[in-house]
Amino acid sequence: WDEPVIFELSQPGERALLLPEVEPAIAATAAAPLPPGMRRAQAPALPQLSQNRVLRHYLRLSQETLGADLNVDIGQGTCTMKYNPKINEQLARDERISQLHPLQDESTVQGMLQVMHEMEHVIEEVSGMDAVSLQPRSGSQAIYANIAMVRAWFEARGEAGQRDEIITTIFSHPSDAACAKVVGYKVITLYPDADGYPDLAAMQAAVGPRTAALVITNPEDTGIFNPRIAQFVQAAHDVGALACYDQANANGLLGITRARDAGFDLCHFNLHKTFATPHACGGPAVGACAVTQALAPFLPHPRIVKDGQRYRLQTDEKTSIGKVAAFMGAASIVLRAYAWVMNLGADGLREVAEVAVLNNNYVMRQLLQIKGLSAPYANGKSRIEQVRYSWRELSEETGVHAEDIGLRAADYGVHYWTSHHPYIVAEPATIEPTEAYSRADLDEFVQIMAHIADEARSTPQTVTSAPHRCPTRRVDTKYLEDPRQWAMTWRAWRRKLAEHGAR
Amino acid sequence: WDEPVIFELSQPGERALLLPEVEPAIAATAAAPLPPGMRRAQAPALPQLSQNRVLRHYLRLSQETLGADLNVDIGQGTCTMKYNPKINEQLARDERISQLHPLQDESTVQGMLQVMHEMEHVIEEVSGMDAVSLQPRSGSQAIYANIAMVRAWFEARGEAGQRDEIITTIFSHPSDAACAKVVGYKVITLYPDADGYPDLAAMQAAVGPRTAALVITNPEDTGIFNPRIAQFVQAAHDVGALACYDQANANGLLGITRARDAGFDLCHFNLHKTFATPHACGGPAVGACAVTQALAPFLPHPRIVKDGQRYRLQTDEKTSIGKVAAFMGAASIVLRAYAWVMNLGADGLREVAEVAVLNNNYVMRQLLQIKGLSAPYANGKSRIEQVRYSWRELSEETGVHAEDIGLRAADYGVHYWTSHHPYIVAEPATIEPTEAYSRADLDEFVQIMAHIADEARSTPQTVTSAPHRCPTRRVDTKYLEDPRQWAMTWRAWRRKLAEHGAR
Amino acid sequence: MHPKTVYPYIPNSVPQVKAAMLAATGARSIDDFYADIPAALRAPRAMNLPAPLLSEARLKRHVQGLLARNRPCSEVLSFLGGGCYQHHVPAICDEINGRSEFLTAYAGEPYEDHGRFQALWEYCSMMGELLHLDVVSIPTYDGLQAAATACCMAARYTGRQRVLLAGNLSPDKCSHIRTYGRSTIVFDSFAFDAVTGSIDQSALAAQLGPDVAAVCIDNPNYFGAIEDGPALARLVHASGALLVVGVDPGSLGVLTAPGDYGADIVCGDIQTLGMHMNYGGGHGGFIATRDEPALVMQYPSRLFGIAPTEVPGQYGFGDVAYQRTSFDKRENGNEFVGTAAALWGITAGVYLASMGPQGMAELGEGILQRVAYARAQIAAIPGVRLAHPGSAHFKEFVVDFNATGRSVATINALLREHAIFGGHDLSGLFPQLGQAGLYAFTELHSQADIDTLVQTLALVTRP
Amino acid sequence: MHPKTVYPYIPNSVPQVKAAMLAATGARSIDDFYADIPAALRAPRAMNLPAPLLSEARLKRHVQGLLARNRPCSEVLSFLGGGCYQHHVPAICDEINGRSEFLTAYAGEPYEDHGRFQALWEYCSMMGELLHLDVVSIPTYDGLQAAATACCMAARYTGRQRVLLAGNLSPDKCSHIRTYGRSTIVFDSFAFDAVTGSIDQSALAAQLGPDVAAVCIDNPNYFGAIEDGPALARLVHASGALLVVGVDPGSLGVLTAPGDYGADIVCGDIQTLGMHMNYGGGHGGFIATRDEPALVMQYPSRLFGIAPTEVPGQYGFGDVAYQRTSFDKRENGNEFVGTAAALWGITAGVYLASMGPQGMAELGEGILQRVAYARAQIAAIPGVRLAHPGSAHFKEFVVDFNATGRSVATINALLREHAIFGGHDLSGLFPQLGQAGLYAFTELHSQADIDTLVQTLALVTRP
Repeated sequence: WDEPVIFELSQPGERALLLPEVEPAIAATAAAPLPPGMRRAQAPALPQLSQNRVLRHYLRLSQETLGADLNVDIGQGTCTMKYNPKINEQLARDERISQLHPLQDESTVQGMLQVMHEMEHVIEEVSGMDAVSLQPRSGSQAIYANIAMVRAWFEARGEAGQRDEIITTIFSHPSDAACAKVVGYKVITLYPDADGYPDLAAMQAAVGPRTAALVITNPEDTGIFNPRIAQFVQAAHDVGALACYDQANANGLLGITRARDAGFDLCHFNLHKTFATPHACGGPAVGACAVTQALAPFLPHPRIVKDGQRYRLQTDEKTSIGKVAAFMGAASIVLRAYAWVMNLGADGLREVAEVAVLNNNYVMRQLLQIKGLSAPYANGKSRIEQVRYSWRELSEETGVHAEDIGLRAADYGVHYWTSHHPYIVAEPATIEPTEAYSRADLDEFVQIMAHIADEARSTPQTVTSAPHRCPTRRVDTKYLEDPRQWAMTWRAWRRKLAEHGAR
Repeated sequence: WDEPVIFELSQPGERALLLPEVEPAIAATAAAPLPPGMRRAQAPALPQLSQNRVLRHYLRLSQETLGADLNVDIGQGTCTMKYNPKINEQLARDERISQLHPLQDESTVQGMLQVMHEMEHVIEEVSGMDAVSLQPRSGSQAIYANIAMVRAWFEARGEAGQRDEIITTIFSHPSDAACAKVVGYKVITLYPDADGYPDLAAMQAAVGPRTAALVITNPEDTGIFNPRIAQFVQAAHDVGALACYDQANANGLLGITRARDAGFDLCHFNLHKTFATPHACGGPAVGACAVTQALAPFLPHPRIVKDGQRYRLQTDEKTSIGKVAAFMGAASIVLRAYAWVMNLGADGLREVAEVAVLNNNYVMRQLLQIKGLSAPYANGKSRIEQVRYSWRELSEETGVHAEDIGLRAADYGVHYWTSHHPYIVAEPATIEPTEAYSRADLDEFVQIMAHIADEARSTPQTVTSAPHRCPTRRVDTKYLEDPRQWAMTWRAWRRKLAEHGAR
Repeated sequence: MHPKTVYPYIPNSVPQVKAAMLAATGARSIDDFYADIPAALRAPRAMNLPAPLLSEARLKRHVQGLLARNRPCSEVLSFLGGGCYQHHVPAICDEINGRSEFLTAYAGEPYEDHGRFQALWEYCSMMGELLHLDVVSIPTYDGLQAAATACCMAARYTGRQRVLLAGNLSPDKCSHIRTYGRSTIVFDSFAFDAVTGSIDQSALAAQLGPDVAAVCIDNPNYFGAIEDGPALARLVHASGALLVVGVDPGSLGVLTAPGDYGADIVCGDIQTLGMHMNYGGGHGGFIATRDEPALVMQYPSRLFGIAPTEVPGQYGFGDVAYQRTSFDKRENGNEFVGTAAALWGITAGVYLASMGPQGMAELGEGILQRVAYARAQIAAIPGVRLAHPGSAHFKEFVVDFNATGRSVATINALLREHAIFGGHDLSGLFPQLGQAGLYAFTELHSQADIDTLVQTLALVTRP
Repeated sequence: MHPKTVYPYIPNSVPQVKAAMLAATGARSIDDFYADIPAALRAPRAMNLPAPLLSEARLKRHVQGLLARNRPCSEVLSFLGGGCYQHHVPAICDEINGRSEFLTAYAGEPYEDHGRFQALWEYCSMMGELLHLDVVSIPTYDGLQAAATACCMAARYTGRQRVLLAGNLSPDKCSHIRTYGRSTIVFDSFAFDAVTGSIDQSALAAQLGPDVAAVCIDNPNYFGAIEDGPALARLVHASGALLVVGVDPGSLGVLTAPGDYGADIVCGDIQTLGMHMNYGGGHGGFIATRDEPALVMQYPSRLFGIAPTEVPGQYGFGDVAYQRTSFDKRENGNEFVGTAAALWGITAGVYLASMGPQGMAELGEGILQRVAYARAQIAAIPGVRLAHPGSAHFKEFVVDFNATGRSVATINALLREHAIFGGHDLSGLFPQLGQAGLYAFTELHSQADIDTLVQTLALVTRP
């Protein structure tokens, strides 16, 4: 499709929807006058289209989007692209959840509260922790909530003033560092040791009386599990700090090892990763916070309490950090995750982990046979659920970059992303096969990578000028950086075109 | 996508669905033995796939299908491709209809019966007829049912033996003739007169004591309305025959003229055409039969009867032709049509007709400016809702056929079909814009046709070798005609490959 | 009147656009385009329809209000069968048949609609594996139509004019077959055995003769009993007739495919393969045969074939022997063809691909077992009997209430008060059975469900 | 234990495949891959979870059983609001956000995900028209987060550290803003006028000063009253602070866009633009400003831009000023960014494109009128009063039940018996209002619905 911008399709006068009529008795009622200047003078210049044309537009755009359902989507490493069962989608779109208002009386939402409460128990069981909140609307927001709880904990103990540092590692998710900053902490970042593992000596050197918490992903985004994680936690505890576990990469660990086992005080999971809810172009999502009993009084409110057979909402905990998101968070996402767990059970979750890890190590074995591709750090060791590879050698040999290869892969119906700033691993490509793909799927992906590596040597310009079979060719990126040219909206674009011919 | 045949994707052992467990007490129950040889020896050799892979396969196939929602679908003339509102789809998928069993007690399906009964009234109002059955599952089946009622009518009058002929016209739908044959009639086909209209003199010459009925489409598939239709009907009535109206092409006539006004005894509508239910790759569908009071006792049973505020099913009419389809037909299609009518009302239906006719005549005006394209018959006259064009001149000039142009159009994201046998109109293309497309959409279609006509002259091989941007290139059609090579299933294909190398 | 209403489904209902387009055509008014319609034929008045619900919001509320007057099987325990069944519909079946592309496609060519052709051809191919037959048609309307056409095909193929219908076919099916085929076929029926519910082979043998084109049976039959297919095939073939077997495809994971015991034409309904009941809107018919050209040429419906394309290694699809059809030959084609139930064919393909060999085997085996359990439990209720106690049944069986002194209508009304839809009342259709109900069981029924039924039946039939 | 279970969602759970793949990696067992996990960290026991419902059929039945314990707003008359609203959700909104492509896409590049980028950029563009502002962000989590981030943006932009929060903001929103921003911002709040429910301008003026980065208000406010935006903007700007306005986008067909009366940062929630309530799962936040580089550089969220490509005439899309973000700069970026509510952004785009200028105008006007009618009717009920009788309201208003002698909890319980969900109980959140409920009205409420509410309220408050 060569589908125009929707404003270009506008046909004056067309309507895609009509509104309910206002009955004469209502129309005849006099309203209080609006404050001066508060009545809009001109209708918004939205496009005017028939319903057929609106639908056609968005259907075409959907077909120009490479959803995980459509491809072997193992290239979005760290994102845990797994199969999002359609039955869960169907259930979550039932009116008996979609038409619930979050302020309904508890007696009218007992089923919903039960789902959420039971999902809290699932997270407790997976993590070994004691109490859970499903309110955060993403993994990052859960990290934020956890760190806000760390702050509240030290405030409650009167230590907030002394403890202003948080320690993390460079291969922990960027949000671990960024959220610490938002909550007011100074961020100390550790780099790998000579063997490629998180550096315990550096940790021990970094902790001290100013340390509020260790905030760490494990396995890190390289797929490497930190074997000394308990010592890292211990080092934090030794100075009176807390330890907070980013479990975004938990997919290979379900039923294998738990946050509690390594001594963590707080952790979080992304239901849209590990628990198979759809990524939805980037949300809605849920980040589940799990904490020990000691931290439970600091969880966001309201919390769900079960009294006998009835569920109710409780908001009277004075030490709670309060709200982190509207109402109870993304309840319909929780329902999907609940259905997924109920389908698999404990054995199934462990099978998820084991097959995800098997798939990852199988792919690693195959991919590393491609000349020019390597897996930096912890050489020769196995990985958990993903691997951050490097095309550095191929790039040095051919001038083709990791990004070019990713775009060329799109021509073959798969893709990977390379936004792994800062580029500690040069020319990165992070592959996370998860449990959702068959051996044939994995082989297909590997073959495409091998083929593109060949192209990089034989016809590098084919790769560097990719994509060739996507809806557009490469964009002129200076329009995305220059304030005189950037245009985040159609109105800005038209204005800039008129002002100085943006192109 | 270059998506393999699903059997090629099979991975032994994979499952896409698990079945409910059989409880031990059930498994322990002894069943009566099956008759000898009735237990299947080998499981069927179906493909074995994970759910993710099944979904991916069919999603890719869906993307390789040009649904009406995706294009300016005015090229499937006679098919009345209009907008199928998504709200109707949503309503028809509600469990309160999808989970109804057709043998439920009447007290538990009052809403469903009300919808069907009210839709019968809509058809009565649109046609002017007295009684309706929504049981047939398509237009053709409705034609069949109507002609079966004709037979039953004459049987009831003791005239069945004498009346063994049915008269139709060549531009009436093929099913008009074919269904007459199935019911046991000899078919007499009339051809147009010198002006291109159905030939009244031929009709008058054809009718006689052997005539059971006139079965006729109007406007015909050429878009030409037969202005002497009342005389055709009268000619039938004059010899004691019935007149049966195929209203597949009713879209331009809603609120304008009715079957009753021209004297017809029976007629039918396609809810999946005129009443905007989706075509669904070719069904499910509904053909609504409407008849006069005199014919009502012959309608299929059961019929819906309203007693006070209650609806019930009645099956005790002895003269009924009985069943023509399972249960009450495609109830969920009826619901969609009902919702469509309730949205538009009488004014809206008339607007549908008027705009459909305006669109058609607008497109005709534009298309006829393309050199080499003509609209045979009734030259210079307006058409109702569609036009059968001819590329004869262009074809003679360039050697490009109508079919080539249709396939080339697919490269530009639109299409038309050419299966209008027999080719009375040479190199045909039937365009039916309906009311569902905007002027801009229509202009786009016309431009594509003009462009391809230019290509036919400048680079004819581009057109004759089309399609170029579809999932496949042209197939070798001898594999579709030669019994040694044809393969309607994968098992036949593999067998023939093995037997004599089908390719 | 809403003279200025711009209709969301009618883009050019914008008055200014209409005027401009009229001007472009040179017409003065839209009425000009209707010049061929004489004044006498003009509708004498505007249509008298309910006031429109122009907003989607009000329309939705209105229709949902009507739907609220239904009580769906999902809210009760239902044991209704008799040709339409409540099975689990996998979510991906709904997902795929709800895709705009499949939902709104129609008659495109095998190029822009490659996916539609492939999906339907694959459906035929998977049905072929289930049926062990090489030729399967694109779906026709429903199982009734498939059977009617199968009889006609047999008559054309054999050149004979009599078709024998089993007495334990669905009465509705018999009704349609007779109306549909009687212009060229003489139909006779033969009795079933009152004790077993199965075909009385001697009654059949008495009717067979050199004028018989086909014998048409259902296996399992309308009462759910499993017929002795191999014996019937021998009997029928001995007279030179074809055996036409209607079969529930959901039984074929556990029962022998009819072609394997000699059926010449196999037909049936695909509603059970991933379609919701839809108050009868989920039906589609299939017809299958061996790949014998003389038989293939009798199909009226479309047949899709696979074929190489100009590109080596590439597959394409297309219509096989199109000249058989009424599309091509009008009244000289076989019967007629048109829109039928293609979307349900695609959906059945999704279902079969999802179930796989093991799923179909487990489905069939599980239903056999549940039926055996239900029969044992129901037979133990005082006063309640099995109509055909000695036979093996698949999915359904007849419960005989004559000894309870209550009518099926009464019993079913009482069951409804317990949120149970009892079996279909056969007292009108088969008077010889007296007060009897046809009870159906699928994989959806748990042991607890069956036990609930049994307890409630015991309660409502207690003297 | 189901040692041989092959899981439908786990293709390689087939034992033979697992074995073959293990062999290909050279490992002896899957445990080898966990070599880095010390024995001490291994989970001491299997997880204790409910027995799995392995079949989709049983899973569906179980979950539907839980859902049946809910009573959705679609089955009653609901007047709940307070930040989440029951509007009509057009069917095409559900259709588009249910498309597998959009539902399961994530972080692709602007090439293979061109459609995702275009759809989100168009969403921003249409919001820009509604808001009369040139810069709109990709959605953040919800309106609470949008407000919290807007305050932080204002602090960064101005270099000032105090932010004033209106006393008639949602208490939940205040809670989140404070927890989120308090490491760098000092928050103070200012009172609203008890008679009008609107901001007390003198109370605000008293707090303003050169250290104030921003004043954060909602307009309409939490009580549904329409604030005097232009006057507030003048007051705030006089102190050099930014005005941050939270707005219901559904009001902007009839109310002036905040940017047009001087708001510097406009934020809010898009739940009303085509999202079901989903028990609070339908929220998404928007943030919008003028196109001033210094302000743009304060956004933490992604911003998409349009750009030419190598092909003349072709548009493409991409991230604008990515180096602002934590993706690029970790703790040195603005706040943090990640998965939020993109699908709801796409859906809101579908909604706005479907409503068009006239639809949004009619939506706003119709709600204004219904609220006026409801206020007049409710005010006439003996003992029931309007808390803020003189103000103009949009969509919601506070009903004062103090004179009835009944608590809101009691009244709401009685209303539920009549299938009505009464307004949100404010007695805990705003003790100064006493027994008061926040009643919301949308385009879904017909006159008959409002009359039903009024009659029932009269009934349940009768002395």
